[in-house]
Amino acid sequence: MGKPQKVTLKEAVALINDGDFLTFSGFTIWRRPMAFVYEMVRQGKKDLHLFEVNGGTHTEVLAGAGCIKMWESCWVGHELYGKLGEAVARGQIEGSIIVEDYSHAQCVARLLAGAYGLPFFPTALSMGTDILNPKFDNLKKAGLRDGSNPKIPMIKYDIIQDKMYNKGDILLMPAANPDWAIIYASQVGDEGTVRMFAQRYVDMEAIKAADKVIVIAEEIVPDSYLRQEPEKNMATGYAIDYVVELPWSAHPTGSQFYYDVDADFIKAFYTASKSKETFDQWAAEWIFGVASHEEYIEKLGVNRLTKLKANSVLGYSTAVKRGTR
Amino acid sequence: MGKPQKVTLKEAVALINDGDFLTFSGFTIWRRPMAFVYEMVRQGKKDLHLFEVNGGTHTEVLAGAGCIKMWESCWVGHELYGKLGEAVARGQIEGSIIVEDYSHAQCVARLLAGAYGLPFFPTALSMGTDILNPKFDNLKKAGLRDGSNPKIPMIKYDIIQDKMYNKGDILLMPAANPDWAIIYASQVGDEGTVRMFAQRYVDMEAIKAADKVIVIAEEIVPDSYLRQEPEKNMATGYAIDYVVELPWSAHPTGSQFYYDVDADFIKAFYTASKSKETFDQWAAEWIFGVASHEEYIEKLGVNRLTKLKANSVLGYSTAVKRGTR
Amino acid sequence: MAKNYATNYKPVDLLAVAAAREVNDGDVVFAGTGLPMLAILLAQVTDKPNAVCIYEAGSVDGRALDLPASVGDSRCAWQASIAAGLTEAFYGQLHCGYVDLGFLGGAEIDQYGNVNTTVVGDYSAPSKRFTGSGGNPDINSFAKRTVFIMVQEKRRFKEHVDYITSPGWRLPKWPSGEFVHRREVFGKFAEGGPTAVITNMGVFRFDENGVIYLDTVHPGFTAEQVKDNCSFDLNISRCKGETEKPTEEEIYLLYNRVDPEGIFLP
Amino acid sequence: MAKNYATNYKPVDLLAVAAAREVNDGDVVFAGTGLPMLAILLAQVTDKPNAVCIYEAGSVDGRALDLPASVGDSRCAWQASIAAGLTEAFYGQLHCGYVDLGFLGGAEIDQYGNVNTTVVGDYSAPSKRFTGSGGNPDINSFAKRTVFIMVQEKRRFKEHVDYITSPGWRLPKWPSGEFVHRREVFGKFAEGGPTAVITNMGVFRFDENGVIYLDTVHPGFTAEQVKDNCSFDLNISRCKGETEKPTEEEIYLLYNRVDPEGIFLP
Repeated sequence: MGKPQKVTLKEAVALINDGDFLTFSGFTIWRRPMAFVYEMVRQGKKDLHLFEVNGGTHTEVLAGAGCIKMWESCWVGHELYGKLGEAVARGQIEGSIIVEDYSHAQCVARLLAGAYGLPFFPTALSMGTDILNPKFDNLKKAGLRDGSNPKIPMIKYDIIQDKMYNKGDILLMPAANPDWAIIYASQVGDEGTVRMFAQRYVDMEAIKAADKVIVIAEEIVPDSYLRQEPEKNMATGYAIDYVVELPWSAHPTGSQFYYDVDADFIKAFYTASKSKETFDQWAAEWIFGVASHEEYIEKLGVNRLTKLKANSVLGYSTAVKRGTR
Repeated sequence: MGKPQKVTLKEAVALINDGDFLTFSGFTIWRRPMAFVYEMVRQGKKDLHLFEVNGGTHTEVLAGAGCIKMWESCWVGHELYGKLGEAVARGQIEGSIIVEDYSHAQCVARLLAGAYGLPFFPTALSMGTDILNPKFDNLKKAGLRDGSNPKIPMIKYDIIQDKMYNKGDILLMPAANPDWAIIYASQVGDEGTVRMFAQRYVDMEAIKAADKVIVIAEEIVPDSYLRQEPEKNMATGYAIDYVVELPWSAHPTGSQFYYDVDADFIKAFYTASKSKETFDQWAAEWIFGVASHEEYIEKLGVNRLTKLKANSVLGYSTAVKRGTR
Repeated sequence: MAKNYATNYKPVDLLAVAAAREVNDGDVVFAGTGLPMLAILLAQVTDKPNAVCIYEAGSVDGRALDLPASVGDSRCAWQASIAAGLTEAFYGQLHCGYVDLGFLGGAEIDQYGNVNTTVVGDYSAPSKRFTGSGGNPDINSFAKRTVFIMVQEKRRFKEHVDYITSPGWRLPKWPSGEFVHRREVFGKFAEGGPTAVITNMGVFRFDENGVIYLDTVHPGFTAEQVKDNCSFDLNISRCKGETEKPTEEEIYLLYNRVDPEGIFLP
Repeated sequence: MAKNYATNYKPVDLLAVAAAREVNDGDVVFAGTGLPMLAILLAQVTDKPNAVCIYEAGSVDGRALDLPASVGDSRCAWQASIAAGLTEAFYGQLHCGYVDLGFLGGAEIDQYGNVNTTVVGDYSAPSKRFTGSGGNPDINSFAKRTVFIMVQEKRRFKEHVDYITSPGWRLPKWPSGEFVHRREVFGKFAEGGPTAVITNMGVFRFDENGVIYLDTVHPGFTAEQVKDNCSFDLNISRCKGETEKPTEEEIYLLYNRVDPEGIFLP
């Protein structure tokens, strides 16, 4: 299957077609491939179909820029720095985004099924909720469960009885197998071995579930170094198709042991995201106002980034003021 | 749920009742809780029901000593040091052991279902084989699938059609939730955090799937040390019920970074295992001929054990002669 | 020894302290960001040193030096027993049955403990979209006990929530949608459910029929005032008095050990 | 450049070399203990440097300094890209669809490539029990190609194997047990199947109907001799000549780089 190909950010983003089905690495406001997301907006991608175990700041950038047509997930927001996903909410209310709600663990079940090559994964979590209300199946209402799109399951979920131990009803959640996983990774080896620091989230599952994988790495390091502790790695080179080396590419989300979340940046974005007009102003400055990721980080400036830099022992910044005291 | 209780080997083994349903850590001839198995034979446990993702030398010790009534698994042998599981084979042929065959990955599916609290796990592996032949369902033939034993699923497997993506038939494998997981661990923290070296096998799944867990640790170390790299750990203290600290307790199987497989010992055991008479002679010497694990390792002697000791960088012995050259 | 109760504290302090008191020593607690995190951390530094915390991003029993701002924060992994991912948190821990207590929030709740964190209005044409379910219904499905921490408002304590995000005691059983007792939905898979709701006005529990009632009322409020802040007819007949106040020590620990930076506390 | 063929080699050497030639550069190979391991390692040190090996105990792309004696051996994890467990190997790699080639052994085989590693005789009252399936049928289910390495004996190449442990090209579809083509059993889940069988006498492949035929015969044997060592009527009409001999370099690497300790080689 071979080793990943090194490409530039612009080349990598150019591989994505309008209408493609995508998923991303990270968790809420952590380890999101932000540089890639900005470049997708710059390149004007549209009609994207996202499956996300959870959403975050990157989702809101894409939603605000009008790139998303379908969003299957369970949550979007900016944690402490912006409680709601305003742009997704606007899209759902206006009808420009088809939202399909699952629970968080049901989303994990879907991605895990995809990662393991299974058509579904069983779960007894979040039964008895309106997530399962047949009237609320938005993809079905849009006529998209007829089997014509091989990436959309013909049923939102199934319920079967446990015949093994007679424990009762249990759900089967359909696999999610996106066309692309767009992964921000802490370290990628020169042969493609992938390592993330701190919690693993569902990055490994996203890599396996997708047909093609693009990794944006904070650093490319010798594979032989990563292979000294193979139990810490989460994917091997043949699981990755393209690699871009791009420092600070998760900003403003955090990357453990590299830099902390840029809370002020996200708060400002959240405020801007509350209307189309203010979003567009923000995008004019931070996405279209810079031609490249290099210009973006130059605009942020050395002092801002230095303050975010993680303490090398703790893995997070001790310089940022986080609370009110 | 609390932290594990420290007990002696004899106390730990005394917790097991005749007829209990057990699984073990390790893989073929690696990281097997041999000291525990020997002590079970000494204490005369019988009618044991085993679920094993794969069997090994420990299985053969229990089978030879007449401790096993039911064995659900996919493989038993001693790798290069004894090709067949002679005692299990004898038990199956004579009818003293009910053997229920699955494939290796089907066994993983069963344990993983158990670990995740699921009644079954889907798999498309090993369809179309005689493993699924209804005539060969030995537990059913023995009348044991009537639901009266809550640890025996009412069906050996199920086949359902994929309604999500129309990929065809797929198997559902019933969960395995043994009464006990008997785990040999490389290191256990003083609060019960468990770490294994090199490959993880299915030890984590065994710990989660079982109702109660006994860990025999090569070493007890400070939890704070193991917590410096939590991504390397596989279980937390509340998942473990009892801990025994017992060096060399996996002998003659190998424990990566502590000691290598004692090939000569296993070869001699394998030869002995070929008949009831020679097995009994071997057991008279190596199980009943020693009163304790301490006597057993004393009998092995310092030089034998020193030769098996792992090189601290490589993780295996460079002193043992392994091949013919 | 008589407890030294605080004379000066904020409503949020009482919420955190009342929630911390729901923890039993040795509990495995699955907590979300914010007040739930303060509650479990306060419990650990007071009299439940053996309580253990799981966060859904994948860390188990972390011992953060600095308060995490989110469950995905690397601070959660400091001195953790395990740092894995969501599959481990939701399936290896929660679905596996290890979790004793879930600490959750919610935007709306009904008298059966059904919680909404998804939309206001008709789901097909909502007037407002919240963040979505997150792990709220998952944790509430399998934790042996669940405690919700919420703001008390008439529009939030509703006869019927607009969308059942998180399962209470009486629920639709799909595909029919017939309302049944929770046990008919979860069969032998899970036995838990909402056990308490803590607001800025009182502590609520659920009776034998899974109906909410007022258990204690916070100092400074009356049971009737709480009832007035519910859209449904709240049972206040079982109210056993005033919620125990925070102690000076609890307030001290909350502001000096748990959240000295003022991340969730004012 | 003309190849420098070895003039002196043992039957087992040819088996390992012939098997190594089944590997394509870049293949992800799932291999068992013994000859399969020698074959993939020899392929890597000759002309398939980008072939990658998975072992079922959980290591991916290990670069053992010393030949592992088993797939559970810690030697497998040396400089591996991933060292996880069986769930990763079987579900995260194999069922996920990454595996190009499976290298397996077997005790008995039939003309459709069904392999038995379980029992001799009637399963309900066997005369001999082998080790059991292990991962053999799993790897053979999902690998895009499977190569079996076996001993050639009349009693091992059978019309019908006593027990179908590992799935060939015509198989029982359960629950009915009707014999059908492999694709009717595996649907859209997997498209592979046995592609070659390598014995001490020849190399076999499978025709359009999934029936085995002799592809090449090893030096020193005739096609008729191979046929005589099968219980079924072996198709030798497609035999295209002699199996390519090992080169001096291959033999050198096999004995000096792959298995210098003589673990699997004599």
